[in-house]
Amino acid sequence: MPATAVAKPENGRNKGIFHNTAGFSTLITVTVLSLAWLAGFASRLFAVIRFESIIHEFDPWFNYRSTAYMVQHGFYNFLNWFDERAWYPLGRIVGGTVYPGLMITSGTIHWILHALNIPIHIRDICVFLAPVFSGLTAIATYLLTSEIWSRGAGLFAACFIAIVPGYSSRSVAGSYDNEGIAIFALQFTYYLWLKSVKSGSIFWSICTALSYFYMVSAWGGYVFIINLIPLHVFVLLVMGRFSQRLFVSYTVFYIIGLLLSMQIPFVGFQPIRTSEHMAASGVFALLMAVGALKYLHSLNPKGQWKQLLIVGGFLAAVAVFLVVVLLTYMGVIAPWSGRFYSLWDTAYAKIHIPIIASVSEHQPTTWSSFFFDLHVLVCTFPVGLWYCIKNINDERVFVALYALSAVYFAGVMVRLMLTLTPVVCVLAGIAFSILLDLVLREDEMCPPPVESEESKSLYDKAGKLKKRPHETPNGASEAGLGMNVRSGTLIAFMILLMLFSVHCTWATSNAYSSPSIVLASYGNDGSRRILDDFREAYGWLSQNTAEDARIMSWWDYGYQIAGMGNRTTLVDNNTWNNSHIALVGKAMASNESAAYSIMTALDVDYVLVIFGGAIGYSGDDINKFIWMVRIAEGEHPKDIHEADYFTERGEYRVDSEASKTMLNCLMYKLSYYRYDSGGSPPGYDRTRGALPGNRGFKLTYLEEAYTTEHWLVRIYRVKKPDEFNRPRLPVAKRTISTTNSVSKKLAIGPGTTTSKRRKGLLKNKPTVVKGKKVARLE
Amino acid sequence: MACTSANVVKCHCQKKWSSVTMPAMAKIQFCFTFILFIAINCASVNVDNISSDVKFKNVDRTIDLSSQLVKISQKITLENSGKSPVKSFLVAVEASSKNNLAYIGAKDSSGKDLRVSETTVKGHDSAKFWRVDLKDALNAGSTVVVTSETVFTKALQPYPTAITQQEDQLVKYTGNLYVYSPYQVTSQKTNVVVVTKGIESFSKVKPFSQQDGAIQYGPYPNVAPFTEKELSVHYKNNSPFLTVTRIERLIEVSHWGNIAIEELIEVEHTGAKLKGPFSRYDYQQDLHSGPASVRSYKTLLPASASDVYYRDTNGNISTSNMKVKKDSVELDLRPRYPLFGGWKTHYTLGYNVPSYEYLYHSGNEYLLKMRVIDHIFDDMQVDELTTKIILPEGSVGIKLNVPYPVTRLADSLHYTYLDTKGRPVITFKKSNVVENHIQDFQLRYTFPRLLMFQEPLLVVGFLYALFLLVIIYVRLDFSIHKAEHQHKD
Amino acid sequence: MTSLVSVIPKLYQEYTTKTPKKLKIIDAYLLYVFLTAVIQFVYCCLVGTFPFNSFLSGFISTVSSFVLGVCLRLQVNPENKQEFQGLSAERGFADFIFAHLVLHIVVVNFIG
Amino acid sequence: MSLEIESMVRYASPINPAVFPHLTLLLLGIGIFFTAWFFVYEVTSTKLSRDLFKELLLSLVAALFSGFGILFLLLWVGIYV
Repeated sequence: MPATAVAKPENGRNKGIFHNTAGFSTLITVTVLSLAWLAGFASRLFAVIRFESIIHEFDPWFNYRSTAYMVQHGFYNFLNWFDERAWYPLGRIVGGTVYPGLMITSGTIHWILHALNIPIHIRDICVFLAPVFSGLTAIATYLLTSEIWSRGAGLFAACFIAIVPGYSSRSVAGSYDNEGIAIFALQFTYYLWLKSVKSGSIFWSICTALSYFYMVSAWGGYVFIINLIPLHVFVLLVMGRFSQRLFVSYTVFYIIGLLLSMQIPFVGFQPIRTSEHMAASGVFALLMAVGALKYLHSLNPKGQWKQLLIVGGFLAAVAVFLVVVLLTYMGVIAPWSGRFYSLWDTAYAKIHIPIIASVSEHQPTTWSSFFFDLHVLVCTFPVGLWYCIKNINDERVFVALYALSAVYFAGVMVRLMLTLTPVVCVLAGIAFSILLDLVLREDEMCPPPVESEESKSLYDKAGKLKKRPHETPNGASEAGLGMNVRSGTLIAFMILLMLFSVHCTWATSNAYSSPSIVLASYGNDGSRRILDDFREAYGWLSQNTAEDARIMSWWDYGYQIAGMGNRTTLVDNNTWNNSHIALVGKAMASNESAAYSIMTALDVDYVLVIFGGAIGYSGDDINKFIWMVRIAEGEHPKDIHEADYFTERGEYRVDSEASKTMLNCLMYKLSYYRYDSGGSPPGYDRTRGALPGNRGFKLTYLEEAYTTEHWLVRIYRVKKPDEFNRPRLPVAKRTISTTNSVSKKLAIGPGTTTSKRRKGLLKNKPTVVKGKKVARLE
Repeated sequence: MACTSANVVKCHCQKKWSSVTMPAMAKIQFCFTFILFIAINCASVNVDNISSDVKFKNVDRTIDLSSQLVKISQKITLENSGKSPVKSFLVAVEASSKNNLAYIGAKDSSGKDLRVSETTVKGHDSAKFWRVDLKDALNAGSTVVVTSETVFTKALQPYPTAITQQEDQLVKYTGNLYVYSPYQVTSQKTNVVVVTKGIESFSKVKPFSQQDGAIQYGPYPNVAPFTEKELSVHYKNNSPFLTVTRIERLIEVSHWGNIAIEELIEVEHTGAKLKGPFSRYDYQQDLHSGPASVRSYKTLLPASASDVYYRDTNGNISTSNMKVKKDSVELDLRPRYPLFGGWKTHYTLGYNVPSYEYLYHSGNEYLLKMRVIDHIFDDMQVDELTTKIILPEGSVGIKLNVPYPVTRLADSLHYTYLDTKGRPVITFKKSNVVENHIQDFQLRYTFPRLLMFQEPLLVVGFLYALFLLVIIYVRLDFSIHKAEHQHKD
Repeated sequence: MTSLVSVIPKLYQEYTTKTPKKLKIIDAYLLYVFLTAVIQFVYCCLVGTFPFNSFLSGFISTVSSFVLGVCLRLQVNPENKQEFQGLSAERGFADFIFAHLVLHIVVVNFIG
Repeated sequence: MSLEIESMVRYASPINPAVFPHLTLLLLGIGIFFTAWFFVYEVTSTKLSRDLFKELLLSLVAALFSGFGILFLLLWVGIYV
């Protein structure tokens, strides 16, 4: 197989010894790819097997809900969908604020299957979409790598991408999110781009633009493409590698892609209005200028064109730059958005936009997570990169740029690990292919002079060591690897690959395959218990509250309440309105009566809080509470002060030493209201390892409506004004109990919270198998 | 059927199975709105007279109020005081409770079912009458013992209508102190069974006696026909007041040896409503907290049931246990949350049974014999039942026999895997269903066995078409290349 | 700078003599498209860009027509045969048609 | 008229459900083998060496085995068609 694989790039040499070689190599390619697809698909099914076919996490619930809406009401109604169930009382124009690619994809699949009388529920399509697309990603990666290097490298890359945890983290069954299909679109766009650069054909450029269009419709990460491709062109220009093929492919791609991308309602006029997209148009203008000058040059090669060329190019660049700056200054072009700034300056978000900083996905990546997500690939991909740079051509410039930029972005934000993974797979595939090439070379080449080396292994007749570094016939200097060395290396690398696949399976299974709405705990005897509190609560909401009841909760749970509980929410995971979120945060952080006035102003009927104290679930609202306070303080600095919620020594605690404000705020009261179960002593909070400081209090304005079996979700009903005019409890009774608290202090600083609680692990006995990207907000 | 007969009540009216010829398949599309009533014994058809010869010599009545249903069984000693033999007699239900009546049946002394049919009597329009046909005509002067059984739903009113979490549920029963009968009743006794000790109040008409959990009235001598006197009992009843507001039972027959059954069930707690907050703390404190709430209930499935699933729109409901017993599979279903008064839940329960349990054949003639409804929980009451039977594609000549009157809806078509023209679906509806309605229907149809090959051949044809496409593509591809080469040169 | 001025007539001469007729037709087309774009731009500067998407779609469609025309010219140009291996003039033209098809479908959708 | 229930026999599947897995694996295995053979033949043979009859035969065999294999696969996983 490697033999046929390496035979390919040396164009024309692949007319092998056998007439059938092409056929069998095709067969092998197809087999390997389908096996990769199968392996990728199978390794993403842990969650389905362990739990069930269910939508995971938070955002997927929204995607699922809108897909179901689209399937039910049709595409046009979906585009015009005004969702009054979200962001009460504002509502949300869903059609104009989503990337519809995901919904359209699964809606189309659903439509086709139903046209064929295959009655698969839309939920199952949504659940299995990402694993199926991982197979397509593998194929796209194969194609991309074959364009860059060789088919053998392509197969390696396809196998890597199929199982690598960095990608399967976002594409396990049930994680129905944009990234699942976007990575495929990304890889496929790059493949088509390289193809068009290679051939200079308008057709391939148009295909690139169409694929780019799909990407735009699927994920906000399309900005990466529209910056990387111009960068590629620019670098090629600087390297003096301008060609008319490049001109054709880029200009056609850019202009058609620009037009197509503006078809997505959510993107709108952004491609011509925001700075993120300006680099592309600048390069477009530059390329036009260079093309024109080259043409003039070709008319009269003898003239003094050199100066003209330089002067003209320089003037064009300056002009474009000035125009962009001017337009930005005039406000025609929007400056970079906050999220974009945080890419350059990691501290930016922390200072200016707590809501971005609060999402754990937006934290800088740690070294361990590089290794965790990529394992051996992280070590081998520099090798591939090195070979690519060593044997540079147009395509390899691209992959090098891709690798470098992706590495940078992945370092900035955990979430962008996802864009790094494909290129790492590509380059690692190249590295492994080169390695195997070195080790297994001799078989099919015409026997080269045998560089002797007595082979000690008896059963191998191949003592010849043909050293043939790839594509560099004269660069081969390290000839003469011994048989032992060779087989040793081979075995070592096979073991490495094996370890890699074991690690991938392990990581996918343990870290990324938790639905996070169903938790599992293990008893002492190894028996598994399922904690289904979230669905219990959402099921209760959907059946036993009024149709139009409005539920207030922290924004993390907005999509789930809308998706499973089918009720109106105030805020949800589409965090577009910071002040509304801050208002909810303020309500949670105020005392009961102040909160009540906010809640009546917002027509709240029920309040939902997550409380993990009884089972030691750490991703609960008390742990996220400090972010609520921060976000609320950002909007209402007069009423909320972060410092009030810490003890005098600056600790964040819930026991008797906690600050008064903390002990009397709504979130605290709702979490600990009549909480007396959980370990010993009764009322002990297992998550924070403390005995709550304020106990035995009564609620005036709310009443407990429902609490789930393990206390995880607590729902309170907001009383109507005529309901609470009862004699209040005498103040004497509302003492704050200061019983012996053995609480360890929870040193909670903004930095540590995230990394500490990103895994929503249950602290004590019942360990929950959960993904680490679960808790969005600390 | 031996293994599943535990709950099957022998059809007491087998002879009057109505049979309806199914319209030809071609017509189905045109008659979507066509609704066929199968009420053979419609009230308008039968008019009876009250015979003055018949007398109830003695009636022993038991009113069972221990569950959410009111089950009244009357042991009637019938006497023919006239001259000529009597073939049938009437039983009546008073106007106040006739709408609550779910089931009525009669048995003779040896336990055989007697034929019961609805009828009317001139001059008594408000009450409802049933005619019970005796097996053998009753000769003049002789007596016979007949047991009639009636079940009423929603006859128990929670009083007070709303209670807090910790309170017991009190209900009130209002009925007739005397046997409501079109005939003179010489002697009668009534035994009210409530099981609980907590009787708040009850009508006191002498002679009566109260023992724990039961009240005896009577004997009352010589009560005239159609006498009504209020009997009310106010007592504690914490038995589950669960109503299945809607159930859709889907039976899908496959000739590859399987019958798949899926039930979509909506349940509501129709007892006293929950007033005030729900406290998990109190609920967890002791098991007797929330006495009126329902934590779980048992559903019995046929013994051969396999691949059972229990889910709702949000996915599996993980809190359930399955016990395989000798004659049934017992499911301990726990809704996601305990059901308090006024709380609702819904779920889907599905399972497979092998075809040899319920499907019979002779050549191409098939007969499906299954239950109209199956057990959901003990003393269940179902507001609305829809049963759908999906037959294999290509079934014709469909005839349905049901054990009691149902409303048959228009037939439709169902499309699923590998279907071309759709599978026939037979749908019928019935409201106010109780356990006594767990009886078998029979469905006859003709299905040519060769049609079983249609599905695999469809797949084969599809694959073959794909291969043919490849064959053509390979040739086509070549020609295009060639053409291009020619152009180039 | 003076050399620049002197060079222009020379360029013109080169162009008229060296360029094949086929390419001249394309050049004429390009000029026409270019002028249309300029007119559109001037018009919108004078009148305003009120239906912005209509203006954009009109302007971008002319720009893309121009770009596609240039690309076609590059591919058809026999001097560039080396650059575009495996791309015949016919293929180039077919691609050109295809691109226009895509372009105009999108433009019609966008013009609203 | 129609037959009474006593004169009818219980209807069981023509093929024992217990052998569905085996049948699936066997038939699909053969089917895949022929499919692979067919495709290899398509790719490797040139215009001259191609034999339409052989192609048709191969594809027919492949389609037959795969088709029935898929049917039993469906039955095995519980989709009773």
